[in-house]
Amino acid sequence: GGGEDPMDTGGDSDAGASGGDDAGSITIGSANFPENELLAEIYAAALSDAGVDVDTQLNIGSREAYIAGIQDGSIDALPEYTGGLATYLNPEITATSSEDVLADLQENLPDDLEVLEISDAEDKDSLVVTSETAEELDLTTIGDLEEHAGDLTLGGPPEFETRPNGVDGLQEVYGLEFAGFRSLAAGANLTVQSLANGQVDVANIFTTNPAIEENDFVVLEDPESLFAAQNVVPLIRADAVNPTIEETLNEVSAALNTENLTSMMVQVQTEGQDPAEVAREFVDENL
Amino acid sequence: MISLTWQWLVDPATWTGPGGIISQSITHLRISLVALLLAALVAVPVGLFIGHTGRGRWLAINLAGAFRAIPSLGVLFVATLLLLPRLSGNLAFELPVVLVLVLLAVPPVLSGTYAGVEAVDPAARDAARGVGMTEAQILWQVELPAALPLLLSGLRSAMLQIIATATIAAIVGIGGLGRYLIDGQASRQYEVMAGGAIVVALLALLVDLVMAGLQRLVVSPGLVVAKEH
Amino acid sequence: MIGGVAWSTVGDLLLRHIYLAGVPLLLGLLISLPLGWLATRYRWLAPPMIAGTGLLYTIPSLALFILLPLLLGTRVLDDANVLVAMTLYSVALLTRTVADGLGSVPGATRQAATAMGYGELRRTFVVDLPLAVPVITAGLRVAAVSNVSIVSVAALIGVSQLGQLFTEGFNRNDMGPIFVGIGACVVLALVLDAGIALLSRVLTPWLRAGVAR
Amino acid sequence: MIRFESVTKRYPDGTTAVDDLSLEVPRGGITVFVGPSGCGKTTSLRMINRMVEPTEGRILINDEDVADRKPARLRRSIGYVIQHAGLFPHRTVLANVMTVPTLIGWDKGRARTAAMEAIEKVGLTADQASRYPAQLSGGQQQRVGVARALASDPEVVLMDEPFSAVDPLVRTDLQNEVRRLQRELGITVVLVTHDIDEAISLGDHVAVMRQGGHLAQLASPGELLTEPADDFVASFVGKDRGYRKLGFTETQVEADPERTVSLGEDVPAGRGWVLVADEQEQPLGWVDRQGSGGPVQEEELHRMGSLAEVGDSARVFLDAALSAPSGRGVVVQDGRVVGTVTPERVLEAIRAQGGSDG
Amino acid sequence: MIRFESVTKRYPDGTTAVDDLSLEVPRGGITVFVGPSGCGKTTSLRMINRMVEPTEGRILINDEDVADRKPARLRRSIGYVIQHAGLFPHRTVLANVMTVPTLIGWDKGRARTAAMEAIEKVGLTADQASRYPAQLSGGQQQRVGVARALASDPEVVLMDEPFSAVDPLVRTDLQNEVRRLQRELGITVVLVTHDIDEAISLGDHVAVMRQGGHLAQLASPGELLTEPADDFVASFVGKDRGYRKLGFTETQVEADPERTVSLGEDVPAGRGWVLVADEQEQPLGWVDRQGSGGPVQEEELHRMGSLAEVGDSARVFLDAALSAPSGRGVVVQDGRVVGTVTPERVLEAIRAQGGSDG
Ligand SMILES: Nc1ncnc2c1ncn2[C@@H]1O[C@H](COP(=O)(O)OP(=O)(O)OP(=O)(O)O)[C@@H](O)[C@H]1O
Ligand SMILES: Nc1ncnc2c1ncn2[C@@H]1O[C@H](COP(=O)(O)OP(=O)(O)OP(=O)(O)O)[C@@H](O)[C@H]1O
Ligand SMILES: [Mg+2]
Ligand SMILES: [Mg+2]
Repeated sequence: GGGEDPMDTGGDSDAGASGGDDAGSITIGSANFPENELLAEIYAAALSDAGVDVDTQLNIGSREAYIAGIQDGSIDALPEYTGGLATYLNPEITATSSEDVLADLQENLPDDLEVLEISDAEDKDSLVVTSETAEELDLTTIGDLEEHAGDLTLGGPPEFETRPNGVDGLQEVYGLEFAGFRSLAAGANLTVQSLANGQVDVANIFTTNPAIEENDFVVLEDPESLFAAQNVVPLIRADAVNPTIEETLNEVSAALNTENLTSMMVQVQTEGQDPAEVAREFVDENL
Repeated sequence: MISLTWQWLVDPATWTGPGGIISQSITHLRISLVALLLAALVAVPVGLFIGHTGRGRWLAINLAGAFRAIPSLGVLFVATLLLLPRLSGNLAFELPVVLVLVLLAVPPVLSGTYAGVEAVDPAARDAARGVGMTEAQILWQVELPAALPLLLSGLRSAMLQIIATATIAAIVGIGGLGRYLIDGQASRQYEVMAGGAIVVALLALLVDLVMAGLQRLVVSPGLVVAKEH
Repeated sequence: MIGGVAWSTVGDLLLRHIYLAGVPLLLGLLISLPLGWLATRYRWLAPPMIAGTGLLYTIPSLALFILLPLLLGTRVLDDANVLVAMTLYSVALLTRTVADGLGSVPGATRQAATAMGYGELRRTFVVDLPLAVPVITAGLRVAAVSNVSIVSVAALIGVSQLGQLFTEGFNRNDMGPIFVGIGACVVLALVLDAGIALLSRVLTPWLRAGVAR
Repeated sequence: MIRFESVTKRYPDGTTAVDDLSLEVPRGGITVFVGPSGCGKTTSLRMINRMVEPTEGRILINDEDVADRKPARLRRSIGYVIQHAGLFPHRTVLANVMTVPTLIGWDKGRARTAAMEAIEKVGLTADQASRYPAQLSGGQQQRVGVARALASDPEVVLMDEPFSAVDPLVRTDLQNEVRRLQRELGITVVLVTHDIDEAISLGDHVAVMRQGGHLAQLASPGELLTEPADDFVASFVGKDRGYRKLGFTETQVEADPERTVSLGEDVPAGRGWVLVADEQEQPLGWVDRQGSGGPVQEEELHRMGSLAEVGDSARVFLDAALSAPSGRGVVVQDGRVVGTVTPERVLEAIRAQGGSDG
Repeated sequence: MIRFESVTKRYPDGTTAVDDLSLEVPRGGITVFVGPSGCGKTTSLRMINRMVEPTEGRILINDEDVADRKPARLRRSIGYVIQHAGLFPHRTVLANVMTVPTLIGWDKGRARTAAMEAIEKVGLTADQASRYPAQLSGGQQQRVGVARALASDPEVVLMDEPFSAVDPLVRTDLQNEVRRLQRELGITVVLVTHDIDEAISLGDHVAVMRQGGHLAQLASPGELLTEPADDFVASFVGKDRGYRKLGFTETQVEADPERTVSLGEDVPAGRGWVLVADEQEQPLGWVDRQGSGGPVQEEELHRMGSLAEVGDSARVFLDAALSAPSGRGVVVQDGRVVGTVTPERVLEAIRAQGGSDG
């Protein structure tokens, strides 16, 4: 593979145990949206402070892509979300609370993968509309969309269309059938922009996305808990774990919560700061 | 995986319906043709001018090179960021895509055109002037028809690139065969991706065949014979 | 910092970009040379070969990047996927170029070489190839420039290089990194282009020797 | 009819291609510009139809300054033929020839008729008219070039090395064709060549030019051979000029009667060379009856030398005499033997004509 | 020395380019294959060095079948020159000429020396040796082509229309050069041309071929002109053959003494044409003293006809006589006037030599 590549030092499946260096080495990956990237940077900064040899491979893509990546050894760890991962592993899942979700997740996790401790920070899938739409159609919960869905276009990442708790789930749980789904592959920002500009009427956006506040979007409540709990949790390949890594990542999880995550996201997305720097600042202050 | 891909391809449901291959191909072709047309509108006159006057050849070569160097993905993102808030509806997505494709198509069309005009036998050009044709008549009656083979092969190679690249339209949420690549990737349905890639390649070949046929129709047989000799 | 991106980041990504675009270019050339030679040597081989390699070019890059691991058994994020895909594109462009280049050698020169007593292989190396340099390097320039552009698509599958600045910038709603990425790509492409042009000049002193007095 | 008045052409790069050239191309006939490569022939020719604009001086056609006419219109009124013909590869032969008639606004039917006429004039068939140039041989293409120049009945036709790219045999054909057409149509042909033989055999007037577009001599071919104006012309017209000028010397050579014998006839030894002819008195060859006699066998026949036809130039007569194995050139009229001439007899006739001013 | 034995060449497309050709190219001298376009000359030539393989028959060089030798080796032992020289544009002149010496494994020093010698032999300078072909004129390039063929001292050199792409003046130069080199080196040259004049003026032996690679006649040029084997050869050697064959007729023409006058000398009327010479007895021209007398003025001089040098062929003598305004051809030796000849005197001499078998 990339053995001849001077820049590709990580990624080997035995990376975690290599080099005689106690702290070991690790390749941190991330999904292709800014928050996950930020979290990955936080992991990376913390681990590197702990003396681990860290490599990053960010913006990999959707869950489907990076899970394959972690399993084949392209990356060793990345920030995950309990609900999403659990649903991915077990589409039949019914649990929605943080504990139940975690339990289900751990049950279905393949042997070669582990999750470490979960953090309080939560970033759930949600359906949002503009405040104008909410007002006009008198929307507060997802269920309120039922009579209007036929006139509305739903927008979100392509995988939302096929996931069990995506378009299908909306139909099953809330009986919604939208006029169309616009698959917006180029990251969450495109979805936000499309909603703001009216190219879509309802959008699938993560709850921590600062754009929600900025644009005065309305997050529709999810009374039926279609979208499961989504606590941030480090996903790591079993053979990449060592005590230093585990301890450090658990510390990170302890320090994270939804508020500080959201405010960091404001820094990154609204103020345009470099995610790596925001992460560094966070690690310096909290760990 | 090959058999899965095959199954996907032969499943009638894959082809029909609003998200089916047929309707996506039509979208794909529509965007591609618009882009090709716009590129031709820009590049052909410029190419003709350069070929006819011999002026600006250096500029054209380097401009074409610089155009080729512009990464499509970056342009797509910039254009989307710029245009999305300013336009409404589908146009907000389609315009950036078309822009990218036009940029992609300009270099081959431009160089095909001026190379075609430049390759016109100097004796024929001299004779045209010598029998009393005006500059415009030389351009339209001699240089353009004689440049057609190279001009059209420039258009053809531009079209091949456009069709392959138009798949990125799916990234910003419009239809076309790129859907199968993007959605297939997102949902790990690799057979959909592979099938989509095959369909794109086939479409490109089909369009090339059609254009080759067109080329036959519009290029004077005299030039074909001349090339064979 | 430039456009909100650290210089060092740009530097790292640029190096990766050069690696991912450059190595396949060289590999592609190495593969195209014998292919192009075969296409000129055996006339009947030329049409299927040119058409076949041309077909490669119609496969969308994104699809190739993602599907190759399945075909090659490589890891999803392996650079090898991009390297192989880009090599295929380079071969697609260069086979025709090499064939054209070898075909551009004047018949009289080729005949003269044979008549002097050159064997076929030797003639190919000492007469045909040097004379094909201008055409081959012209194709190489196009391939280099396109490679630089196409490689950036690999950002969509998380292989880092300058294209990563596009996705990052886009996600942050920030055109700074995108412009930095485009700028770096264009500069890199033009530098490669100029480099190959220069190489071509160095390799073909006879073309600049001026004409008869 | 076409007059160059102190014409100078300097190209932008400083080359003076033509320097203060004054000459007059007479109306009718073929005027040939000849000279070494780069001497400015093409430049001079192209100034006539304003393909090149003179730096100084002026050119008049029928006393009208060409500079006063619109270039495109001027060119449409002048035929133009170049080396390799410069045909339009995407148009059929007919369409090529119709170019000028169409440009000057003739309706399609008339243009077509004129073009077909021109095509026939240059010896091509209607079948060939519908082909594309690439489907014709080089010589045929050159004919199309000539037809294209003639289609609209121009008074003046310019030709720039029209025959230099074709086979020597085809070239001779084409030269004859052009000469015939010129005579038939009474047009004025200005032709450029660097081949002095072509100039002499084709031109009614030959303008020998030297480097820098200087006119060295403008004269008839005969005059050129007899009285070259200077060393340059003398060396340019080259070797054999004494002999070649005989080509322009008309002679009334009186042929000596010659008794012919027929095949199978018994001819005794001692008669020397005997001319054999058939019943129609058409010459068959010579037979040697010096040492041995007997009936004339076909196998014994020596090939004829070249034949002279009554009315031919002194050159042909002398050659007939020199090439005959008997030393007696055979003179024919309508293919029948009239008699023979010895070289001496030819020389006498030349002298009598004052051909060598002796 | 080179023998074609019933050689036939059919190309894959069915064209029979050469049909049952048997002929022998004698050792030494220049043998010219001449014939109309497409008659199979090039094919015949290229079978000698196996650039083309015969379909039937065999070709022997020094009684050895070329088919028994490895093509590449065979070719290295035979020089080869083609139209446009076919030089390697990417190599300097020196490197071009060093090609064969290097191929046959000579060490660099030796190859270089041999190449420089060959370059000098063809009349190029050391300065030109370091240039690229594109920096030379067409004629110079053709010289390099010849040098390249000669560099390794081959016994046999094949030339395919080597001069047809160059200027007529340069062509004459090159022809002389090749003739000189052949004489000097004693090599066997086989040369292909479609120009019968070139064949006749250059060849020691001329093989006239007709369509389909049939040998029409193989003879010396003089023989060809005197006794063409058939109508085809007769028409191919063309007009003026009586005159041209005089070029192969050596003569001892006795010049009549001629009194020369010098410029300024007073010559009375009635003396007719008077030859004017300078103090070194070098001829200046003719002056007409028929009707009027007086001192000879430079302006009155009529140009000389062509000059004959003692030892020249009858052709030159006759031309001198025919081209002189006086009817008396000037004969010189080392540039000085020896006397003059009348055409009659030349004819007498020819007869005396039996030049026309009369
Ligand atoms: N467009 C031009 N720019 C500069 N110099 C030119 C141009 N055209 C011709 N010349 C030069 O002018 C001189 C005369 O050229 P011209 O073509 O008239 O010669 P020519 O007698 O026709 O020669 P040839 O027999 O080779 O055709 C040459 O020295 C030539 O190099
Ligand atoms: N490679 C080939 N394949 C098929 N036919 C050929 C080939 N080469 C030559 N011929 C044909 O063989 C015949 C003889 O060709 P060749 O080249 O020997 O003629 P040539 O006498 O040299 O003519 P030229 O004077 O035009 O050079 C021609 O009819 C020609 O078309
Ligand atoms: Mg000219
Ligand atoms: Mg030939």
